[in-house]
Formats: sequence, structure tokens, C-alpha cells
Amino acid sequence: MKTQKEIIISVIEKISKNLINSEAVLTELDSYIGDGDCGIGVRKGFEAVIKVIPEFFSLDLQDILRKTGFTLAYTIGGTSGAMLGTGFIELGKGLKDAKEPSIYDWAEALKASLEAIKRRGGNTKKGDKTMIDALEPAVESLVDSIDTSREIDIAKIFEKAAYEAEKGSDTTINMSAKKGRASYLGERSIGYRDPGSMIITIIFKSVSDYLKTL
Amino acid sequence: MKTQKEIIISVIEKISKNLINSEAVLTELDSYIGDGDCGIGVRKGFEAVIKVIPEFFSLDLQDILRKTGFTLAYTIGGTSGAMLGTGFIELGKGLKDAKEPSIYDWAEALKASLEAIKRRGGNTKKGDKTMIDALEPAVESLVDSIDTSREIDIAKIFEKAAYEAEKGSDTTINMSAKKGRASYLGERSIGYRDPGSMIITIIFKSVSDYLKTL
Amino acid sequence: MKKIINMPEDFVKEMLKGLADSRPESIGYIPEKRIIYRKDPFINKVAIISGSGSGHEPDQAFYVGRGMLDAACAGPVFAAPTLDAIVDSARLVDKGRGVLFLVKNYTGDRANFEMASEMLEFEGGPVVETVIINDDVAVKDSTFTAGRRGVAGAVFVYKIVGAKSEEGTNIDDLKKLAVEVNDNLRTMGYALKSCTHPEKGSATFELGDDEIEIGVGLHGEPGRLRIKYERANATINRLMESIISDLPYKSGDEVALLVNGLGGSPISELYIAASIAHDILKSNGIRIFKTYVNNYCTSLDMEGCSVTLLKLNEEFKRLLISPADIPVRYF
Amino acid sequence: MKKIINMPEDFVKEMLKGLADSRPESIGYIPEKRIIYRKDPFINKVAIISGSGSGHEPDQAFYVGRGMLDAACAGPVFAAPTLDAIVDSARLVDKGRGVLFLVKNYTGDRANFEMASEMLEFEGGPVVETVIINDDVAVKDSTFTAGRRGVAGAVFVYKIVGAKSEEGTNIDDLKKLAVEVNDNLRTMGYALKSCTHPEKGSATFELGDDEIEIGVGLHGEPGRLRIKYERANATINRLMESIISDLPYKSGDEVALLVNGLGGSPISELYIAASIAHDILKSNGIRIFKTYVNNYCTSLDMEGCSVTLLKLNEEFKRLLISPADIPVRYF
Ligand SMILES: Nc1ncnc2c1ncn2[C@@H]1O[C@H](COP(=O)(O)OP(=O)(O)O)[C@@H](O)[C@H]1O
Ligand SMILES: Nc1ncnc2c1ncn2[C@@H]1O[C@H](COP(=O)(O)OP(=O)(O)O)[C@@H](O)[C@H]1O
Ligand SMILES: [Mg+2]
Ligand SMILES: [Mg+2]
Ligand SMILES: [Mg+2]
Ligand SMILES: [Mg+2]
Repeated sequence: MKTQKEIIISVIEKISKNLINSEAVLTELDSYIGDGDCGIGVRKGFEAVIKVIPEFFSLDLQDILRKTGFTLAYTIGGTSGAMLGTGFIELGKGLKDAKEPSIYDWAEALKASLEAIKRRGGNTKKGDKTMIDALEPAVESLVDSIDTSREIDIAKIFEKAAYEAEKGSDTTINMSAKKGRASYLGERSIGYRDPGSMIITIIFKSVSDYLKTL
Repeated sequence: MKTQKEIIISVIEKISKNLINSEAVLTELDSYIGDGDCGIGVRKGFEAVIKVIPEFFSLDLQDILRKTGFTLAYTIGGTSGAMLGTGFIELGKGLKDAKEPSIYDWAEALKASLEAIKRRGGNTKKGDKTMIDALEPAVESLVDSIDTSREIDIAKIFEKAAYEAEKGSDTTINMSAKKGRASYLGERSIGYRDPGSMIITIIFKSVSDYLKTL
Repeated sequence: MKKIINMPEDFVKEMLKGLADSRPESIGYIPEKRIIYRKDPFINKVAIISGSGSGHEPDQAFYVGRGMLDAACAGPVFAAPTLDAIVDSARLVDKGRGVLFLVKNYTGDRANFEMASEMLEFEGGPVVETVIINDDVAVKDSTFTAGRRGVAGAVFVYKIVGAKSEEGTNIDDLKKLAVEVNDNLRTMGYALKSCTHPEKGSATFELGDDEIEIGVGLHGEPGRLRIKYERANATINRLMESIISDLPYKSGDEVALLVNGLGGSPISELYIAASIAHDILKSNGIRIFKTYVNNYCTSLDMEGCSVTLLKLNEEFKRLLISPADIPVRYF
Repeated sequence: MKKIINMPEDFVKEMLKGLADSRPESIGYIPEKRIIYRKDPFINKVAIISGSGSGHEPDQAFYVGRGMLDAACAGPVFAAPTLDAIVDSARLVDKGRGVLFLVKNYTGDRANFEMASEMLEFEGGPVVETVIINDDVAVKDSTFTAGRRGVAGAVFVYKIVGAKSEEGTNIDDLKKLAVEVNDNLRTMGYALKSCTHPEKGSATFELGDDEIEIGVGLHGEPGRLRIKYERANATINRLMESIISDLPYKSGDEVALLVNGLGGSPISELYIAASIAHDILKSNGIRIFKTYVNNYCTSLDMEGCSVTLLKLNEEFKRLLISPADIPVRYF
């Protein structure tokens, strides 16, 4: 069986590749209601992550996540860099110093990470038309599954979370943006999907897809 | 017979009254191609001159003219104030200290006064669409009459000068302004009479009319 | 769009080059990171850094110098400076006494400065403290919003804290001072005309020919209300009422008054606003210690102005009027 | 028309009141005559006075103070100050050492200042000398025109002569100095957008959406040519070529560079122009002693800038950088 560290490294690689391949669609979405740099930023950020993966093998789980976060924040630039960076950093911090954290440790860390992103975004809430609209339902679904399931099937749990992320992302289409650059458009932002929510969907789908192969 | 000083005082009074009564037409002309303050300024200026006339009786000829000039410059404001003021001041200066200046002294002083106005205006020339277009022909006609006449009839000489002033003023209508505020309009100043040339015409007409009554 | 620029994407780079060219003796410039820093030897002091999107000049790059900022991080126009630039600037100007970030309350700026201080902590860099400036009374603070914005009043924070830092004061006391200045600071502005973003080439928001926006933010974010154009007396009165009642400033208080142009309004108009503000303050019994009128924190070529009051104490007064050797000046 | 004003006809009066309100300790104001004067005790010096139409702020009222002007006479917007105001201001600030008028070469200004000095002579007032400033290279001097205009370079004349006057220098030497500065001074500007006269309420001249006016005067008087909008590199090059070849400035010369905003362009853009000017000067081997970038002599809210070079000697350098305590400042 693979260690969590090995899994995490593979998952990060998978996420990175999928997001790099999504450059065009993210750029398109950001150009409707933002400044059109989201795709480029995300591609650059995850290319940089792939470059540092070799270093991951000498780090512990927590520092892999933090390193990923700092790398993203450093290279993406813009709001999505700060938000995604914060997410990974806080996830790493939230796992404390457990070598093989339990599923409950992960649930706590994910909740803390979500809260940190919301704080960093200036008290972002669901309905503001940001990545939170995808991330919050996904994290809630995860936590809920963990709390209520007798037998834990992480592949299933993540499949459900990814589904919730996508549903949440869909809801952003009819929202008028309250946070971020799209909020400058106000009502005119209605009718377009938030690019950040798409990033979150891709991240959860990548995890879910990977877990199915185990 | 009246002294020159008495005549000058009466002439100045006559000029003042006629120009005060021309406020409306000067305002109208200045509002087409300037800032519309020419009439008000001229009225105020010559009202002030009328107020100081009582002081004139204790002054000599030269200082009456200078005082008139300074009063105009002081109260009219704007370009016409400076030009008319200069004209009277230089006329006074030009007469030197002659008690009863000869007609030739007057011719010299008028020439000097014309030159001073042109200098003060920034080398104004005939054709620039300013008061010079009326003043220069009037002064030239005067000088010419004096130089060429055997017997001097000042009433006639001034009648001719006033006629030349008016003819000169008429020529400004088809000119494109090169000096003063109207020059900002360039070609668009064509079709309107220059208000300053109208002032000069009124001044020479006033003198001519007065001299006829002697 | 007509501007004094070359390629729009070089706007920030060329402007900062112009600054460094113009002040070679005192200003250093790192083009790749858009960092402007003090070159003259300064030792044994806490380093003061600010930063934000560009387009607010002279804020902040032009406030770098003895008695004010030690470095400024410039983002692209109206976009936060990047994390790496902030981290690098802190490492560059730290003299072992720590670094104080003075940050106007905009989400992107906060996020990047907060991340930078976490990263410096993670990597064992200099000690960092951060103070968030939020002087704009137009937007009410609440747990539902990103909070009040930081606007022109920020320059008083830089000035007072920068002056104090020259005295060798430690980072905790400087942080306390910055918070205290911010607590006594209130600003509100209005726009007569939107600004043109050099890269977008079009107005960043729309304002009708006879409309003004009251309580506008530094990038044209809406404020309290959009109304028909009215005389300056009426508008400055609105701003002053909102400001005075917010702290509130009371009869007998002594203040510094800042009338700040948004970039496209000439100083003649700013002084008309100052004249009105003086009359209002007098009629409220509020004493004016010193008046500052100019373009301090702009929004590109936006027309309009903001008014700031800072309630003073003796320490603030002393630090406010102490000299600062900064690149933006006349002689 | 939207501006930060009340009644358009009160524009000048209220702006000058704002100035006096903002600097009560140092600035006196006579509203009926629109005179701004130094209040602090100054003795045993020749008084330096300038004046012109309003709308060029900070020129000149905001340059009144120790080390620069002793009084400024403000006319209505874009119209010469009146004779009575000039006469009164001279009487007001004369300390028995005489009065030097520094006048930009515009017909109305010249006429009124010349008349004032004649009148003062006629009435036995203070001794007056006048120096005409004509730094604009856009319009060629000739006996057929009113000659080259006086534009932004004038501030260097005020600064250097004002500083020298503080040393107790006599009026003849000051006059000589002013002429010498003017002789080494050249300026040329361009406009991107016209300005709006507050009382007229409309643009003072028309410029197409894609046009710029090269060699524009301080009120939008036409200059050399009207061309299609182009990058700043190209336009600043045109200005610099005209300026450099006019004196001419030569390799090895040391100059002060002034990049002056016309009122509506933000300083970010002015610093882009400064960056370009620096590169051009360097490539010509001309050394830059000091760079001045800001709105020094404006045309209301006109967009654009002018560039000025002053060829320096040791005396000019010393006087240029000596401190001046003037109301327009940041801190
Ligand atoms: N306050 C916020 N909280 C959470 N996410 C946000 C916030 N503001 C913006 N975002 C996310 O950032 C995304 C845009 O990222 P990016 O293009 O990098 O930003 P920008 O170019 O505006 O700096 C948005 O689609 C949105 O999901
Ligand atoms: N350079 C000049 N030389 C002579 N006369 C001039 C000159 N410029 C303007 N004028 C005269 O001044 C008149 C306008 O006077 P006024 O309305 O007082 O001027 P403004 O309001 O422009 O200061 C013009 O009609 C013209 O005759
Ligand atoms: Mg974006
Ligand atoms: Mg961006
Ligand atoms: Mg007129
Ligand atoms: Mg007038």
C-alpha cells in the first residue's frame, strides 16, 4: 500500500497537469468578467509546482502542502494565487505534525483551510460568485460524509465532493459578483461562470479520478 | 478764444459721454469675437474720467492727458484699457512741456502715441484686426494733412481723420484676427467688426464734431 | 485613448524608471519586481514598507525616502503587488530591526501582504508586523463586507510612522502608533469623471455627463450614492458631514486637513474645496493645525477629490511636520 | 461642465481664499485685488513679483514665500491682472530696495506690467525693473509677432532670482541674473486634450480624438503642428529636438530638466516623459544636475506636458537647490 505522502505527491501532480491543460477555458471565463489572466497564472503556478515535485520526497506531508501553497502564491500572482496558495498552506498547517493523519484530521484541516481562504478573501461568503461557491459545498460534503459514514470509502467521498463542487460552480452562473474583480461589473457579471469555481471543480475531480485508480 | 487746455478738457468730456453711450454696441461686438467685456470696461473707464475732470483745471495739458490715460488703464482693465491708456499717456508725454503746443507738436505726439500702442500690443500691425486698423489711417491722415496743407483747418483735418478711422474700422470686418483675444478664433473671427476699431472711430468722430462747434 | 505613454503594458515599468532616473542619488529600483527603495544608508531602524496596485501616484513609490517609507511595492495598474516582490522588498530593506507593512484595506493587497509575512515567518526571514489602514467612511464596516477601504488618509500614516521610525523606535511601538493614527483618521471622496485604465483603454466605470459619484473608492468602486452634479459647496458639505459625524470630530478638536486630488482635477479646484472645508470646520469649532492640498493618492486621471481629517495629539503634530526627503516635491 | 467649483465667476476668488486659509501663517490675501503676498517679515531685499491670468496654478500665487516670490497678482482666468492690482502689490511689498517684475511674455501681461511701472514712476512709487520671460521655442521670435511666449520655464527664473534676492542683492544685479537665466532656458510642450474654461464652460480649443497639438501655448494657442496621436517616445523626441537645437544645448553641458504637467495628466505619465527625456539627454551627452517633475505651470485641466531645459552654471545650481518656503508642497 502507498503511504499518504506518496498519494499526496501523485495527487498534486495530477491536479497540476489537469489545471495546466485547462488554461484556455480559465482564460476565457476570466476574460468575460475579469482581466483574463486567470488561465496564464494558473498554468504558470502549476508548472512551477511540477518543477518542485522532486524536492517533495525529502519533505514531510505538511511541508509538501505548504511548499505547494507558497509556490502557487509566488508564481500565479493575482487573487487566485493568493487564495489557492492559502488553501494549500493552511491544509498543511491544519494537519499539525501527524505522520499518517486520520481521515478526521483531514476533515479538520480542510475546514480550517476553507475558513482561511474566506478570511483572506475579505470574509468571502457563498453567493459572492467566487471559488468559495464550489469549495464550501465540496468541503461540507466531505466533512458530512466522514461524520456520517460507518465505513469510509474515500474514493466515493471525493466523487461526491467533486459532484458538489461542480454543482456549486454551476450556481455561480446566475450570481452577481460581490467579491473580486468581477464585482466591479456588478449585475453585468450575471450569465458567466466564475473561473475560480472552475479551478476548484477541476481540483476535486482530479483527486476523485486518481483515488478511483488506487 | 479758448485755450488748448480748455478745448482738451471739453473734448475729453465729449469723448467720454459718447463712449459711455456706446456701451451696448461695444459689448455686442466683443461678445461675437471676444469675451464681451469691452463695453462695460469702456463705460466704467470713461465714467471714472468724468469724475476726475474737476481735477484737470489745476493740471497742465500734458498731465491732463496722462491722468486720463492712467485713469482709463486703471479702471477699464483688459486689453482696451491698456491700449487706450497708453495712447493718452504717450500723447501727454509726446507733447513735452509746451504750454500751447503747435499743430506740428501734436502731429509728432500722435505719431509717438500710435507707435507706443503698437509696441504695447506686441508689435501690432495694420491687418491684425485691432484698433490699430482704425487708428493708424486716422493718424496718418492727420499727419499728412498737416504736412501738406498750406492753411490749417483743424476741424476739416479731424473730419477727414474720423472718416479714415471709420473706413479702417470697416476693413476689420473681413479680417482674420492676429492679435488679442479674437485671434484665438482665427478664421472664425471673419465677418465681425473689431470693437476696438469702433472705439477709435467714436473718439475721432467726437473730436471732429466738437471742433465743428467752435 | 490618448496618454503620455508608450506601450500600455510598459506603463508601470517606465514610470518607475522615470522616478529612479530623476532621483539617482536617493532612489533604487528593481524593475523585475517593481520595487522602489531607499538607497541612502539607513541603519538601526525598523523598515517601513507599503504597496498596492499602481495608478495611485504619488502613492506610494514617490513617498520612499528618509522620514517616510523605506520601500514601496508597486503592482500592475489597480492590481495588488505580487507576493514575491513583497517578500523580496522586506528582505532588501530589513536592517535587523524588523519590517512594518502599512497596507490599505483592499482584498488583494491584504492577501498578498499577509501571505508574504507568513512566508517570511515560514522561511525565517525578518520579523514582520502589518497594520491595515481603513480610513474611508463611505463604506460602512461590517462582518459581511471586506470592511472599510483604505484611501488617501494612508499618507498621514506613512508620514507619522515613517518619521517616528527614524528615531529608532521598536516595531511594537511603531505598530501601536500606526493603529492609533488610523483610529483617528477619516476620509471620503467623490468623483466627477472616471479614469482610463492604460491597458484597458476605456473608462473603468461609467458616469453620466451630469452625474457625480459620492464616496467613490480608489478604483471607482461605488460608494454611497450617485447624484446629479451640484456645486462644490453642497458636495464638500456632504463629505464633511459624513467624516465629522463618523469619528466623531468634536468642537475643540485639533485636526490636520487633507484635500486630495484624484489625478485629473487641477489644484485650483482642490483649493476651492479646501476653502469650503475650512469654513465648515470653523463653523464646527474644529481647529485646523495644518492643511495639505495636492494630489497625494490618485486614481490615474480621475477627476474629483477626497477630504481627510486626522485628529491630532502633540506627538502626531510633531511627527507630521518633521521633514521628509521624498521624491515627490516641487523644489 | 463638471468641476469642483461653485459659481464659475467665483473661481479665482475662492481658490485664492483656499490658499490663504491653508497657509495663514505665511500668506496674505487681498481679495478685491487678487493679490497674494508674503506675510512673514522680510527686510532689506528687493521684492520679486510675478503675475498673469489665473488657471496656471500653482503658477504663480502658490510660489509666494521665502526664497521665491514676494507677491503674485492673479488675473481672471486666462486674462492679465489689472494695472491697479499690480501697482498696489508693488507698493505693498516694496521694502525700499525696489521691485522686480518677472513677467511671462503674453501681450496682456506685458502691457499691464509695463503700464504699472510707468505709473509708479509717474507717481514717485518704488523703483521698478521688469524682465520678460520667453522660454517657449515653439513660436519663433520675429519682429512680426509678439515674440516667443513665456511658459513653464518661468518657475526656474522665479526660483533662482527669488533665492538670490534673499541674499540682499541689488535690483540691477537681480535683473541681470533674471535675464541670464532666461537666456539659458528653453521649453516646448504638447497637448493631448484641451481645457475647459470655468466661465465659458466649453473647451478653449478643439482637438480631435486622435490628435495632439505640438508646441501648444499656455491657453491652447496653436504651436508648430497638429498631428495624429503617437507614442510618447516619438512626441517627447520632437520636443527635445526642438529644445536642444534651439539654444543649442551641447554635449558636456549640465542642465536642470523640468517635466511640467499641464493640469489634467497624472504624474505617473509625467514620469514616463521624464524617463524618455533622460534617455535622450544621455544619448546627447548632456548631464542632468537635477530633475523636476510635477504640475508647475498648468492650463486648467489640459492634458499634456512640457519639457524645459536650463543650462546651468555653479551660481544657478546653488540658487536652484536652496530651500524655498512656498505654499505648494506635499509635507
Ligand atoms: N474575495 C475572494 N475570495 C475568494 N475568491 C476570490 C475572491 N476574489 C476573487 N476570487 C477568485 O479569484 C478568481 C480570479 O482570479 P485571478 O484572475 O487570479 O484574479 P485577479 O486577476 O482579479 O487578481 C475569481 O474567479 C474568484 O473565484
Ligand atoms: N495686440 C493688440 N494691439 C492693439 N489692440 C489690441 C490688441 N489686442 C486687442 N486689442 C484691442 O482690444 C480690443 C478688446 O478689448 P477688451 O475687450 O478690453 O480686451 P480683452 O477683454 O480681450 O482683455 C480689441 O477689439 C482690439 O481692438
Ligand atoms: Mg484575473
Ligand atoms: Mg489579474
Ligand atoms: Mg474683451
Ligand atoms: Mg476681458
